[in-house]
Amino acid sequence: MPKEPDRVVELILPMLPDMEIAATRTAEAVAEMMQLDADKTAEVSMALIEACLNSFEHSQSVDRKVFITFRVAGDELQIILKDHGVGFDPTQVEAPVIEKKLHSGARKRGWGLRLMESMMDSVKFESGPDGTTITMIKKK
Amino acid sequence: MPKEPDRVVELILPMLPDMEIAATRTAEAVAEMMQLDADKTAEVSMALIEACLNSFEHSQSVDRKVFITFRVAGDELQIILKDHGVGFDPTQVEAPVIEKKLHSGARKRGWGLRLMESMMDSVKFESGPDGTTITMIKKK
Amino acid sequence: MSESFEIEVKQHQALWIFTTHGYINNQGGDVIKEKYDESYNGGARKFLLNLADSKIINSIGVSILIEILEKTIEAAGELAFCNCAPIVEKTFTIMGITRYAKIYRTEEDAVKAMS
Amino acid sequence: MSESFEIEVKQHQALWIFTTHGYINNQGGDVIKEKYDESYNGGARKFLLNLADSKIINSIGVSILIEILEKTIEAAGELAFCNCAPIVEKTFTIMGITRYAKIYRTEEDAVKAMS
Ligand SMILES: Nc1ncnc2c1ncn2[C@@H]1O[C@H](COP(=O)(O)OP(=O)(O)O)[C@@H](O)[C@H]1O
Ligand SMILES: Nc1ncnc2c1ncn2[C@@H]1O[C@H](COP(=O)(O)OP(=O)(O)O)[C@@H](O)[C@H]1O
Repeated sequence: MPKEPDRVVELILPMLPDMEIAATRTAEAVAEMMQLDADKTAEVSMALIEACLNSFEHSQSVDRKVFITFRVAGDELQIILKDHGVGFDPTQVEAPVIEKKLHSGARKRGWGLRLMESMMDSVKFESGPDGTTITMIKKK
Repeated sequence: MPKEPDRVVELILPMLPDMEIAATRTAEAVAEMMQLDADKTAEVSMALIEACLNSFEHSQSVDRKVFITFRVAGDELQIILKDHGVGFDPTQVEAPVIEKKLHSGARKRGWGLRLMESMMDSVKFESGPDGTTITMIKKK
Repeated sequence: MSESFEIEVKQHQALWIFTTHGYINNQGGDVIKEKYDESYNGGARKFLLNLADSKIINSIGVSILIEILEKTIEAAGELAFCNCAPIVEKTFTIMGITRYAKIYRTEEDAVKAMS
Repeated sequence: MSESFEIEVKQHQALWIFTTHGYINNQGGDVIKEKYDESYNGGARKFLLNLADSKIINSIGVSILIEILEKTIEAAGELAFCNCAPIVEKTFTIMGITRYAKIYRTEEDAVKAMS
């Protein structure tokens, strides 16, 4: 019997409506494999939805795909999400504040990065002209 | 806005307990994308479970991975499942018959290929020393 | 997913209650906004959203909820939520929405407090 | 998935009713076999499996059901299923199990017919 494989699941999704939900379905299956509790699983799904939507909406990637790797290592779930888009500078993104958003004329959007960071234990962005890679970690 | 991507989802799973369920989760998301009805979606999931289990159990693949491609083309869902295992000759597999199975001492197993063929509109095996590729089609 | 988003509207005295079903994304948010606008234009100023059956949301959908929250606050009205899944409540808390909209555990609690 | 398989056993006169919860794979099948053997060894010969909450099965799990079906037939007993999801009923039909085990729509129908 060959040795046990690494607990790694890879998923490549087309940038199409609702495909972020496909990402959460896979995340849920991986979360069950590591027996992550329901609340933390929902937090992972929320972060993943936001990361996918950002790639779908903003990346301008020509191949129109997101590449997601789920890796279970000990008590940690690591998710790496890549797009081959135009990239962005996360330090230039203004932090959202509800008081400002609640003024008429203000753009209500701009919560994705904040939500990802709040839902996960760590989120790291690497972004440049070849695209964006987000590495997110959730601890059990 | 770049052109719409092909409706193709790719999934790579480790050969680990219950990972066949991760495959069905992704299948369900793709089935929803093409609005496949619930009965047909369940049939696709059943065929996929059997195909995964065969690779897990019989392939002896050293990389311990299955590679699944889901492709929606018009009214068809095409699923290609590959392992890098030892392969087998499907024409040499005996067709299962319940009357024989119900005799004491008889091996009760041996239903996977039959179920896959019954659940899908078409199933094609390509198998050799580099592994097995199964191409399954379900029509809407 | 492709299962469409649905919303039921009912009225309890001056309180308008919207019960949502499904993913609150841009489409789901638009449906809520449309129903909200209808009742707002009819004079409604007190709103309750029962989110029991909306366990998945995204930030685009929630940004539409911020629009209706703003409109309600500007009209000196009141908007609240009930039956939120933990992830939904957590999202509203992170965003600061809970400073401007109450979250009730049950619809009954909300109706009692808001009537 | 990792949520464990569960089974409840109850008795209605000479009929033993097993209600399963979860995926009927090799582990699920083994649990059913164990409970079956216990009641068989206690003299039971009439069995009903209520599969309402087992909407996912695989051929390894079902092959264990064939084992208990064989044992029941050899003892001139009776084994039936009820509340099967369409996919489960379809699987049993493809395999020919339905020629040796009846499928009832509801537990009530089964109990009435088997008592
Ligand atoms: N994958 C990505 N590719 C390119 N730009 C991105 C990406 N993700 C985020 N951005 C940029 O960061 C900004 C902030 O993202 P976010 O906080 O999710 O809010 P929103 O998407 O609502 O604007 C986006 O408006 C976009 O300019
Ligand atoms: N992916 C595979 N790699 C190698 N052998 C396979 C594979 N799939 C099926 N087989 C062979 O075909 C046989 C029949 O498979 P199946 O009908 O699913 O029944 P079972 O798995 O219960 O034996 C297996 O016993 C195995 O020898």
